[in-house]
Amino acid sequence: MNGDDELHPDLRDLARRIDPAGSGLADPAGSDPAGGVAEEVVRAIEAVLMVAIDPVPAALLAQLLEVPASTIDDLCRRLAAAYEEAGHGFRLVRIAGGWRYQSHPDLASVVERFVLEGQTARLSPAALETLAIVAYKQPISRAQIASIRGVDPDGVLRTLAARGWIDQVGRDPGPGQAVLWGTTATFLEKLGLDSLADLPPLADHVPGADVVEALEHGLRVPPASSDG
Amino acid sequence: MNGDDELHPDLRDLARRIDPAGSGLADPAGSDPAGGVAEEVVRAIEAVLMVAIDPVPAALLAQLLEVPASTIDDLCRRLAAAYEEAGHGFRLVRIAGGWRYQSHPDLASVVERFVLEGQTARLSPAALETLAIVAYKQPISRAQIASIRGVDPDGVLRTLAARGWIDQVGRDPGPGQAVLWGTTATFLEKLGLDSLADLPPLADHVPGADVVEALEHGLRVPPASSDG
Amino acid sequence: MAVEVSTPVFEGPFDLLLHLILEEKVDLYEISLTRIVDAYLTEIERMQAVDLEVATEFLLIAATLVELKARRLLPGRDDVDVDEELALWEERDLLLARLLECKTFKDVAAVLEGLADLAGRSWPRQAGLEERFLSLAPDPLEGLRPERLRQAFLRATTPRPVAAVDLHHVNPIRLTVAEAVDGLATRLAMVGRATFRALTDEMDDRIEVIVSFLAVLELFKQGFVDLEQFDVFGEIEVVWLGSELVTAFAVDDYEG
Repeated sequence: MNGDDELHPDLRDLARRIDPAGSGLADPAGSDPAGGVAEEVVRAIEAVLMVAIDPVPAALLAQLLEVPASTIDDLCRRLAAAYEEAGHGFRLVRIAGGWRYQSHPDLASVVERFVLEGQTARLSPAALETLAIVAYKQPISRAQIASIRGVDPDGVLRTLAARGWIDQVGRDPGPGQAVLWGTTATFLEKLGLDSLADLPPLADHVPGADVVEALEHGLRVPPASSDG
Repeated sequence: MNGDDELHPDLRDLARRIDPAGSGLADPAGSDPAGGVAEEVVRAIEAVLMVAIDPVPAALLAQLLEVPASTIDDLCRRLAAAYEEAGHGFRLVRIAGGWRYQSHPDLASVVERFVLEGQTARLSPAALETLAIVAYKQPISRAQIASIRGVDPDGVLRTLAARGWIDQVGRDPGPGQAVLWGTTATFLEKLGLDSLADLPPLADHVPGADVVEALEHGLRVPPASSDG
Repeated sequence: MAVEVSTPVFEGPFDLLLHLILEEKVDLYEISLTRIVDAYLTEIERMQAVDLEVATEFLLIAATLVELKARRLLPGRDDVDVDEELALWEERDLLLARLLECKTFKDVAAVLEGLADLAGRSWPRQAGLEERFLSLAPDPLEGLRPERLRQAFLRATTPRPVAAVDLHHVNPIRLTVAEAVDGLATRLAMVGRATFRALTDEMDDRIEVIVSFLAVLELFKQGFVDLEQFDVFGEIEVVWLGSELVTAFAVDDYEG
């Protein structure tokens, strides 16, 4: 820290934008207490996330740093944007209900060589479709999935459960007490989602009129000689 | 990166200082190839160090990124200074022969509070699996563990040893005299076991070939692109 | 049976039907039924486990298609029963609804795959605590049940899936359409005419009956037999028109 305030490093810049009046923040030696607090909170968030091994919920950070959780989320979002703008090789993201650092997807090829483990095996189309059905219709039974896909989903459900994407979340109260399946926190992590509410809306993917028409045409009942 | 070059985020600033003439670097869309390379190398260093568990030797980064080790050290030193200058809550430090991120000492009190909340009292899956392998297969060498897990276990072994759960229990009599690892009395104590003979037996639980096959059915991975 | 890697593998009857109608623009009304049926049978033969449930689902759909199509192929349909007609429409609408639902999830699955691909290009920070904080942290081994250790060992030693193309061989259905065509042609050449029921009397497997029906349709299409049906859904009479060139009879590639 050499006090060269001709430079505008991203943190101080961030603080200025969080507190636009910000006289205290632009100047590291400034005395504006509110601004100083914002900068200290941001620094503390950075420090904690650096040692965390799971996404850290905003509520926990809020409790530790004694500011409202909404402020934490707001600061993290701004911090993430500032990292991106500065072109860092890492990102701050909100995943599965918490904040965490991760490598930038741009640099996947380098990181992959370093971690050696490579990317996780991809899911088969069958597994992906089954996963989609579970994600949107959870809790859902094996039989309900079978009726949507027209295929026995047992093997695929076992695979998805073994990889931790889905889990048994309950039992159907009705007769038979079928096992009900739902997605896990791992699922959210693997998809980079914060919560199920972030799934793309299913309504956007209902086939358009052209598809419906094509299917109707393909399946149309021959008029036979029904005029008889 | 939105190309807003009115802002002076620290990375581009760093690049400018690395290459003071820096016409290509100050301008993100610039065409100076050397400058662009420097920025990409810095980003790659950030990405790799962000996901590394242990300090990463400059020589390893040099090999990954195909630049001389001296350049890596130089870039890391400058990057560390830029972080400090920007007032981040983390630091880039050279420790135990390598570079790594850690929380800023200024913020130790916050990190301590975070630790005391018990949020990190969880073994990573990698650590747990490695510990299990050592427990069941001891005495075992590093290379044998690597061949089971498919991943270099050095960092995890060090962590486990630092915790006092495993220790070096001998040397392989064969050529190379590899160090052999085993669990400690502390390990038994923590698990509430009287002796290793009390570990849950494996034999009757090893999944049969059919189970493994069923689990993998549905798992179709694209042809290996393993250049690791 | 060599399966080319690039050949799409259909995951079920809906999958295949969607592919045929949407990608191959197959119109059940206008195109040769053999093409659709052929694709179905190829899939059935290709199916990896003899999964009765899947096979049945395929055949139910095949049967619905055959029925939709047969109305056009078969003569003697002037006296259409309104109830039958409505039932067919209902069946068709049900099939349509199921196809639409299946298609919706298929499309959204592709979106989820894109999300997973992107997320898979980032790795999380997992370094954990620096040494100086370790003594503060609760001992993670405290309260670790030995059972979890055993599970971790099993997880670590379970072979990882290897990149492989999923080639599978299954009991083919006992009778292929080509074989059925051969058998029927030989038999009909001798007797001249027979009811479909008589031709399939000894078969107790529904698959074989359907295969035989398809074989009859194929013979009809190629002009080797005529079909007569005096009542709606009544007995179908198969009449041999063919020459003695039975052995030279070529069925276009029915073998899956």
